[in-house]
Amino acid sequence: MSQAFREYAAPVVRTFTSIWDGLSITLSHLLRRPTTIQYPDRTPISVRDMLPPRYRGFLEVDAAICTGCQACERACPISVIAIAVEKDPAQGNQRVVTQFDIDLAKCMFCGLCVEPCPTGSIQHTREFEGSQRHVRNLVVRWADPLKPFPVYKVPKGADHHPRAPLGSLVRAKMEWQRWDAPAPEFLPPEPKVAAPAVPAAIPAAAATAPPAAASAAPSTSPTVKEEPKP
Amino acid sequence: MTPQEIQTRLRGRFGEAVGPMADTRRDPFFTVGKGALLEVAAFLRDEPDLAMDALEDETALDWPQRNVLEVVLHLFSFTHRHGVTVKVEVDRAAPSLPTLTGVWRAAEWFEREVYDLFGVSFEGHPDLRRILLPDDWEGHPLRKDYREAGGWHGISNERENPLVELRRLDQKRRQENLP
Amino acid sequence: MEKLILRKIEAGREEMILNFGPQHPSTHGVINLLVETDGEVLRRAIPDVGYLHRGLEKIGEQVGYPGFMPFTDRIDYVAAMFPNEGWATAVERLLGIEAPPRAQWLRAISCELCRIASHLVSVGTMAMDIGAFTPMLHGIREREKVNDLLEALCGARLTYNYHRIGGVAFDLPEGWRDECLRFLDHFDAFLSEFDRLISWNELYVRRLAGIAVVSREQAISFGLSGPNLRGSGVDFDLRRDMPYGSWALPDFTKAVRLEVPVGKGFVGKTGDCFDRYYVRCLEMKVSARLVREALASIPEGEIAAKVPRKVKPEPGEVMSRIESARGEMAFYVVSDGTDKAYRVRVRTGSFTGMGIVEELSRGLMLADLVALIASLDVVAPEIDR
Amino acid sequence: MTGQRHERTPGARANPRAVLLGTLAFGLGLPLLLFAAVLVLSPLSRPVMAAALVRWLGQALGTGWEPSAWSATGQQLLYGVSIALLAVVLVSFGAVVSGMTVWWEMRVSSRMQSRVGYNRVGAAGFFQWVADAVKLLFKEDLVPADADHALFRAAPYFVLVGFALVFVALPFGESLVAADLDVGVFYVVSVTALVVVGILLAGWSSNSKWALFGGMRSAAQVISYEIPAGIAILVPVMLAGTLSLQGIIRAQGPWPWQWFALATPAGPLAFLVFFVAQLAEGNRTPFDLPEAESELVAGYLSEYSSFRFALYFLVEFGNLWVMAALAVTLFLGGWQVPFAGPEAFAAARGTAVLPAAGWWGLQILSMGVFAVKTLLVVNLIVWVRWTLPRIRVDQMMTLCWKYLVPFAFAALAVTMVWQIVVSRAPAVGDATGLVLTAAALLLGAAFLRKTFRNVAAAHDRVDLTNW
Repeated sequence: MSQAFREYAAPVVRTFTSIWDGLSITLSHLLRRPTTIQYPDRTPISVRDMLPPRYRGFLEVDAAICTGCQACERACPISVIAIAVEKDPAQGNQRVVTQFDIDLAKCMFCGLCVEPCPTGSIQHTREFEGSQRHVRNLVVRWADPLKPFPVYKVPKGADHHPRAPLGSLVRAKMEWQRWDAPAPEFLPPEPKVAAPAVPAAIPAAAATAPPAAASAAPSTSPTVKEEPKP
Repeated sequence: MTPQEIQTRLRGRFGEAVGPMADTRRDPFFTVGKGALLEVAAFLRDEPDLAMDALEDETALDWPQRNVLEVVLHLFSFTHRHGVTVKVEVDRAAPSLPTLTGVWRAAEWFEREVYDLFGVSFEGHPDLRRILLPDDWEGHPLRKDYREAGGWHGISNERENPLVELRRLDQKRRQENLP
Repeated sequence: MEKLILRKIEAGREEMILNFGPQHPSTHGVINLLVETDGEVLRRAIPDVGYLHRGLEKIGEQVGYPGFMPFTDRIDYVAAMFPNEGWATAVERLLGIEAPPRAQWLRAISCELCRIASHLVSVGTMAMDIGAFTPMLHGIREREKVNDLLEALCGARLTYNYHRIGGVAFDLPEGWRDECLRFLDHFDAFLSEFDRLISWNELYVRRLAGIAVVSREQAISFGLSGPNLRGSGVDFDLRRDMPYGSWALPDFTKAVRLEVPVGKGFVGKTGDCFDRYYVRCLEMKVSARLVREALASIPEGEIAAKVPRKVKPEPGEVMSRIESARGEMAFYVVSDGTDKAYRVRVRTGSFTGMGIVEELSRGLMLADLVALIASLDVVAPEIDR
Repeated sequence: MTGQRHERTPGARANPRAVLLGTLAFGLGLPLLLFAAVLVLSPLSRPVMAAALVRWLGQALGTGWEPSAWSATGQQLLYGVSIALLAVVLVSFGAVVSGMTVWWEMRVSSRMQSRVGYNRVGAAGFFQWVADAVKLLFKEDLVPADADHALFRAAPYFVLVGFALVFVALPFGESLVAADLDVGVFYVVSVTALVVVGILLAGWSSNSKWALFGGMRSAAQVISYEIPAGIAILVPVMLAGTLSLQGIIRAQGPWPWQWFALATPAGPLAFLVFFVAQLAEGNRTPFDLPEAESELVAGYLSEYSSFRFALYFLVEFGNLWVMAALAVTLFLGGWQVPFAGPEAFAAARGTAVLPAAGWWGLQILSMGVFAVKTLLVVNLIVWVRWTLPRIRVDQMMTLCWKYLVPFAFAALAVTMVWQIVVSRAPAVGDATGLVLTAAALLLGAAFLRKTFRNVAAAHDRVDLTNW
């Protein structure tokens, strides 16, 4: 009997004591200061300055110290960076960078491109606000194709490379561009090239691949950039 | 027991159905004949000094050159804290294998995944259907010869690459700019 | 889906079929459960996963060894440090190199912090799924503090990409150790407050005790791992029983004391939802102490080993297991001697965790199913990869 | 783009002082206006008073109106107009209280969760509820294609009517009640049951499985919990010897030891049972099973949108006031003002048909007492919601039938015995009240102490800034 009563009564007691505890904790939080930071307009300092220095925000390239080595382009696992280096006959075959584009829409802010840079030209900044109406406008262009910049020649024995204040360049670019700027008009697509033929030795693939695959051009596929393995 | 000892033990019991230890400088493994797989699995699980009570992982490897699919089993014993890697080779054209669901329940989902991504069909599996991909997906993506179909039900998986497009645009503009 | 329902259910019965997901508040990501119910009582729940399948294993065959590191973040983005560590240790074993001690320490510290962050989400969402919203936000609040620390360490709050093949990307920043210790002091107080707020709340306990009991044998057979396995009373932790990385260093294991909390039927039966839940609560406490001890004993030195510019392991294969927040995370990597992996396979705790749901769901009530999924701490990206 | 966005926001922001003043004017003004309307209209809607008012107005304006000389139709019309006015005021009061409760609940809950909560629309985000209501009004009114259209559309009105009708008998002050029904308690219990009809209809007619689950759960829950609630209500009814809500309040006194919750040994138990049952009937956590978000997505509300959804929302939060007001009426002394017994009211009223100014002052006092008590109970309900998890369907039933119903019966039996004891020895009654009150105060003090210790244990301090 007493056992049965205990089984009946014990939960009631536990319910009261535990609810008592819980209520007192929630009340104590009512009396404490909330931890929320009210982004973006009610912070004591701008959110950008509250971020730690290692924050991986928008990539920034200081063209003045870019050696055009393309190490960052190779390091990027998803081909977000496109660099084109040419020899400019007008400048005595000086190597110039005609294209240095970073597609921030696709960038995953992993930081792998920063690590191999020999001069610290490409860096993550603490900039992170850059909404654009058109996704094409999220490509940040660090080289002007009409006025390509010459590559930086590392002075012998230099271990320090003067760099513009981190973030100033990308911020200038972001502020210069209106958020609803018109998107660049791309050229009409080139006539589609036939997809590389499926190796004939493997009949299973031909059976599984639908006919649409044959005509699709793989050249602009976003993640896969290399040729299929034999 | 080390994998080598386990292999020796199995060899003593099943003879030629159990292959030799692979010559590798990394993690060792050995192969088991497809016909003996179920018996070997039950033996591995039930023998007290082996007691492989857990199927840690089951996956597959595609070797188009050898024209085989290897189904890889990673076994582990919580009793003895030892493990072993067992591989079974199946024909690439019509891959099939008896299911291990009856031995380790974890095999149910692992085998569904192998079926989904490699196309190995497991005989006797209670619920063999695609697990990660849609039911009407065509092909088995982790096979080396898999080609993307370019979309699914009219949903394209391609998008313009602005970097490429910008480069084309640049080239045109520079040509126009040239005298 | 129609086909599936028809195949699974015999004709002439009057059960109701519910699509529990893929957009449902308590499926923890995009998971669908086909639920067959008789009123409130479940006949069974059939998980239908794959909505978040991104083909990461296929990507792993195509991006090269170092380039796959940021993708591993996406395998389990609630605890991204673990796939980082798993991939790094796997490739290191494939290459036959070892990270220097300081890097190992940093890995352990970052991973244990990440384990705290991940478990905070787990226990918080558990409370939320049971209907208490406040503890969840308290958990998220503390997680944000951990994220602040990790952000200061590696620059990102969610997809850390901190570990590298052969070491880690950054050393501790200035003043970080003090920040971290301050957090840990506060965190111990938080844990006891959290326990009193929700863990031992009678209504909460009654919702979890004795629900969806996984026996020891069942847990092993279904391949459960990590806290789910330990919740069923199996005293097994890869960090202790199959040491990897820092846990294989005698200096490290001497400096820190790893306790492995095991479920023992805290309120109901061993292996019920509460055991799985409370094991996580206890693990947070252990992890906090581990971080403290590791910080106190961290050696000076390099943070990265010498790794060839082009990572090209010899042909061979490794199976590298680590103890992730969601159980055993194993990277099975096969190399064919090129700079790209021949096969990358990620075995995750959530995948096997989800595999047991159908078995356990029989006879539960609808509300228990929510508790079961939350107690298994499955995360959709980790199931689907 | 970054810079421009930042420039736009401050430009659009109004002067904070003006916002604060505007919010205060609206936030205090609107409820005060409604309270004033209730204060004026509820006594004056009686036929005699209405006639006296018209007569007084006639004298003041020199038109010489004399309602008693009017035809029967004219008199009925006068009564009808005054009642209709009062009804409009009461429903508006319900809506406004509901909206403000939403705001308050969100603010309180967010602080409990270390968040800031509403803070953008008006000072402290006060106008958020207005904004939400307006937004909901502009949403598309969706009816699922396969729903039962007529029932789907009708369901919200059942809910709304069940909610609004309670205000007929709900007192606000000494003489401030639309109709002091002799069967007040019975009436309130009956009309609140209409709400569950609406919820069940909503669940069924939506033709959604989630909604059906919610509807069924709600029906099971509300009907079950009517029983312990009903038995617990019998305790004050028996002590007061009347079913009239005003009568029950008059039977209590202004001081805590005179309240039914603390005046008898079974009082706390009956109050507790009643409170828990009310939570269940109002679908509040831990009994929010019908709309359990993590289980049923939104329960019976799943398919509703726009104004229909707003109606449910209004009733859900307006119900807080009803629940709290009932608890205050039955157990916590209602509007009883200290040092102002019935004789004080009678004396202040004077002998004229229209009461004197002092009487109106006393009415305002009684209304203030009632409103403050009710708001405190509302806060308690809110506080409980943001602390507790939800219970399961079977536990909900277990709790009702195995615990609350026996407890309620026990309270009832103890009260019966108690009444006999007190009739023999009245001193025991007073002593019990004092002892229980002292115990309640001690518990409260212990609770506060624990709360401050909790703050200290988390290495934090009391800080009420950042609103």
